[in-house]
Amino acid sequence: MTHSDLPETVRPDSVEHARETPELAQPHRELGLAEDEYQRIRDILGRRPTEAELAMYSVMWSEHCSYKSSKPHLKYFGTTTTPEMRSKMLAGIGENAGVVDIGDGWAVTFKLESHNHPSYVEPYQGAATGVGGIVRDIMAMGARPVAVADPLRFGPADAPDTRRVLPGVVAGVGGYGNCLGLPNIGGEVVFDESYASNPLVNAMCVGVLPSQDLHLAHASGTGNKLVLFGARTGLDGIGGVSVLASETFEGDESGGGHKKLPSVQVGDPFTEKVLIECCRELYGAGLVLGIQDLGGAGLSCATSELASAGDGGMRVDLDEVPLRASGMNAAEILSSESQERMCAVVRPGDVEAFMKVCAKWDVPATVIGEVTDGENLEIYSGDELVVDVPPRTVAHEGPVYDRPVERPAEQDLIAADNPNTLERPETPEQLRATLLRMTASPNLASREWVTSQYDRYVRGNTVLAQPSDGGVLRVDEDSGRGIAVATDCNARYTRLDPYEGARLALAEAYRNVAVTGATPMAVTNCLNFGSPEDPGVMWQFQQAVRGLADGCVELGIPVTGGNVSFYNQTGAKPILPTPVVGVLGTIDDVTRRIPTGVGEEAGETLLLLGETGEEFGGSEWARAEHDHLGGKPPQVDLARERLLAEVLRTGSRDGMVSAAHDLSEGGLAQTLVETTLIGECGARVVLPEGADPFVWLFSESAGRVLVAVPRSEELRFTEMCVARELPCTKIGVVDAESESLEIQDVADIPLTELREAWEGTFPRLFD
Amino acid sequence: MTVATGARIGVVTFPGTLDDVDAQRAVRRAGAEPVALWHGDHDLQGVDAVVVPGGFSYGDYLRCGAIAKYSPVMTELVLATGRGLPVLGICNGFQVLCESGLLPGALTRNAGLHYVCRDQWLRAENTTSTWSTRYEPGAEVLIPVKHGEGSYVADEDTLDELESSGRVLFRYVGGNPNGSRRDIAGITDTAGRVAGLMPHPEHAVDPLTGPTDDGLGMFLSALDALVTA
Amino acid sequence: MARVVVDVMPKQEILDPQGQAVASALPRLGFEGISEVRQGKRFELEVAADVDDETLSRIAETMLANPVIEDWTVRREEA
Amino acid sequence: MARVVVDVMPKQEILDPQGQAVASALPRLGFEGISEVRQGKRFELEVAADVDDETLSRIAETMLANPVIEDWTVRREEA
Ligand SMILES: Nc1ncnc2c1ncn2[C@@H]1O[C@H](COP(=O)(O)OP(=O)(O)O)[C@@H](O)[C@H]1O
Ligand SMILES: [Mg+2]
Repeated sequence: MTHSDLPETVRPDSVEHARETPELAQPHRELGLAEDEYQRIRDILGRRPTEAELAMYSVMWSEHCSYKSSKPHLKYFGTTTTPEMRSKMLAGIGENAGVVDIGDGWAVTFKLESHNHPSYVEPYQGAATGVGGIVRDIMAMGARPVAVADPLRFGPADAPDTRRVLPGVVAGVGGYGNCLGLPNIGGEVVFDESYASNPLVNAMCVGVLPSQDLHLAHASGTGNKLVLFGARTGLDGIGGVSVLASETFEGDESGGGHKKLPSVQVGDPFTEKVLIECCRELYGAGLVLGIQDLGGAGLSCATSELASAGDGGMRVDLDEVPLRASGMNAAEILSSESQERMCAVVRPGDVEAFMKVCAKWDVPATVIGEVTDGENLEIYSGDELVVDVPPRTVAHEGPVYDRPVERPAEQDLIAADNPNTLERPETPEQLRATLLRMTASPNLASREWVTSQYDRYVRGNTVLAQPSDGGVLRVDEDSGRGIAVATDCNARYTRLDPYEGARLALAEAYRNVAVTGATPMAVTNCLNFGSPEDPGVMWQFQQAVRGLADGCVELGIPVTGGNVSFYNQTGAKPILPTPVVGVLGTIDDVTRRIPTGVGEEAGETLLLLGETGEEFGGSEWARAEHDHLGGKPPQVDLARERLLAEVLRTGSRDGMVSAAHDLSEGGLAQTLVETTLIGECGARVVLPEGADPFVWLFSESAGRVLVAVPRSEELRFTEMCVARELPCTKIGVVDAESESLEIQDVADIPLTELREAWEGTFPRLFD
Repeated sequence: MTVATGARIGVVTFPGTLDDVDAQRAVRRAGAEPVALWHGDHDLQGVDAVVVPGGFSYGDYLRCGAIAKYSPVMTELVLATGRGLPVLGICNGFQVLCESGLLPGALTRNAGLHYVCRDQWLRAENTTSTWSTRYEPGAEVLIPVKHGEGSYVADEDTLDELESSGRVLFRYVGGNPNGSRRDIAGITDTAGRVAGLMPHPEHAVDPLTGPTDDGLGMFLSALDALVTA
Repeated sequence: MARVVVDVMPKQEILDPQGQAVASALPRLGFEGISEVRQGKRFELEVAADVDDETLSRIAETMLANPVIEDWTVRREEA
Repeated sequence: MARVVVDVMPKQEILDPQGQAVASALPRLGFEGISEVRQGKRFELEVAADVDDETLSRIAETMLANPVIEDWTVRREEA
């Protein structure tokens, strides 16, 4: 049944009607509400819910909105955050996005979010609206969005479906972000079988605001007006609510746990761009008391959250909502996920000025309600009261599940499957061939094919973007103050050991910020897992949360927010546990940022910081050469990561370091390939006496960074390392005259050959 | 660093314009005063020259620049070019100038069908226009391109005419990013005062935030012309 | 040889930002009386005589349209 | 109210990379016999009864199509 078949004169299911018909059967199960959840709604209301109320509770109590399975675990982030870690935090978990104080009167807000399932169904629009959604979260903090990043994961690179999904997702991220005028300054592209029908499209947005302009989402002050502005409300993305009108069942990303038909939304980045400018002007003129973006669950979510966080009630009149489709019923209006909308609380005396700013930007805006001195959220459709609920019960007091947690027995089998028994390359010829094959493998090859579809220059503050480890942005043009961000996760490590894997993801993102010369200061995350109804998945989740939280304590930086995406699985087979970690850092003077490519200065020495062990569990070598996943992930020493960050910061501040690139997937070999190709400059490498070249080149031990130091600074820099007890090994020199990467006694590979291997893969796969 | 010259250069903002802040910064860096011009105003505020910057005016949903050409500010701009006002259209601005008929030809979908953001080598072909006197003939410069519809097309006669009258401003070298006819990256009108190009000189005014400062020359050239005029 | 036309339009319930942009620009240009605009794609194919309708509709569905958000029609034109 | 359709196609002599991409993908997917594909745009307008043909063709010419690179046709559809 399509919408237009609905008789337009259907009388809405009012509160009064609900009282008169207490036993009317309702499709709560189809909406994803369990029996006891439905009963709980009846208990709260003292009657059956109306259609519109049922629609509200069902979306707001979904896993996606209520965090019902994850909440008990996420509390651990809060309980482990010390007052000292909290000291720079202006807003944290529970707000739309975390906010930290970076000094000089500036605050920065940042957050990661998933749009996984929609991007599998419709890659372009799914990814585009994913970017749109996270950007509105940042706008809702009162900030100007200044950059995006996009950690992406797909099935095998050569799978036909990846050819459908990846180009669409990349075009969608670019199509939306480019049109918004937000530079894309980082992300990831990872391939693994487990993501084949479950691609992960995570998006990060960073925003900047003067610290005193922080806007939190709450509605208070009786008589203040509720203004809905931005796009009109249509039938898109209505999720499960259509079940109220028919048997057709369409679902959202993580509704009730069973796969449902898609509900696709189309993004309009132009409208969002105008909305950004309009919001900036509204904030600047002091016309906004509280603000909330409309994302998942649309108006249901925005009105109940605003009211719940305020101190009074709220009255909303659905007849005032500008619609794009005719004859939408109350439940549909409340649940529509039409994009590019915001909801503000405005003083009555400011409404006129507010409307004037919106008119200047051609943004439709309508007063749809007001804050009342009552306790309930009351929503009218015509003269009928269709919703009358205590807002907290919708927004903040949803069900919470203590799901069973159980460590799967197979973890021991995996751990016992030691990669050290795999056949290794031994001769120089074998090592050379291995290096070239790995350089060209999809997980290590150049991402230029992806990143060249993203605008990294717009707004003119991008100091580092791809292919650097971390993106760096200038925040203040006068002082040169800036920020750095990076996102990382090696889910193979997390599969082997979710606790250590999460700490490794944190360590890598932290290190990638540090190698730019910035000081890491705060964390966000996007926790992508399988079904929470699987005790083994819940164990992975619990371990990853603990690993990440404990790691943050060791590093002394807080988790400021994040996002959980469950039900990423095909049948009984979950994705690799993928807790993507985003780290934000600050840098006093962006002219001091450390670039990635060598050859900036004539005559540089290559120093390897950190220690190399024989660590191949979960390594890229084991995958690319043996399709093997077993053993233990690399050890991680977070105190060492801290020390490394301090040394890099000092090196950047005192001008001792001319380039730096961390070691991660693919080990030293990959770092050498990248740093020479990016710098377009050859190098001669001599591994330490007695070193096993295979281990030195391909091991993935954590806590390592390759730095290039001008010859004149070599002594000063190495003495600093010795004084701070940071292992530092001289492994070669940069050679501006040379056009090859020479690894003594192993191989001498022309840069052109390396470049062909590194850059050829993506165009071959996706053009 | 900036030398005040007293020149005032307008920078137009349409809904959906993105690189206006960058164009303003470039104007300031070159030593002129940037003046924000709003699409809805019939008013050029007496500026000495105008930059129509990049972005996605009105979302570029219909055709790049197709809707922006009808803005009140464009009506004024078209009139003012008749009186000799120098105008530079960058990227979306170039598309708007072509749609408005101030420059011949059109910009179409990139041959590779992808949006392309990369540092691009260009060769200076015309060094006598208002916007290019600071470049040596044949000089090669590195400036970012970032667009999805930058493939310049015009009929053969128009192309021949552009070539023979020296109105090709810059040409792509070291690879054509979009399939543009005859590797054309930018052109000028017959008088050499109205110029349009797909690459972004405003993103190459400071090696900290761009690949080079090779783009600054365009703004300095215009200032030279204004100051001596 | 036959000329085949495939029209692809955004589904009614799906947002059409492109059509919307045109519709809102028209009054500004002094064109009144256009209440709605939808923008889609038109494909013209040169097709060998032996390509049957079923094949054409598979081409339209898998290559030319995105059935999740678009409707399409296929028709042969007179030569 | 009338439904008006405006078809806008790239001119024959203009390169059409989108149509070409479709044409070259078809054989890879096992579709043979399609010798050429061109991609253009289709607009559907809801138009008040008093809007005349001349106005419609001005809308098409000045706004919906770019005459430098595109041809267009306007037609009213039966209700
Ligand atoms: N999806 C993407 N979007 C934007 N930038 C990306 C994306 N994928 C990778 N990059 C960038 O490409 C570079 C190389 O990526 P990667 O090898 O994953 O870096 P690292 O190993 O340091 O995390 C980095 O600058 C990264 O930010
Ligand atoms: Mg790195």
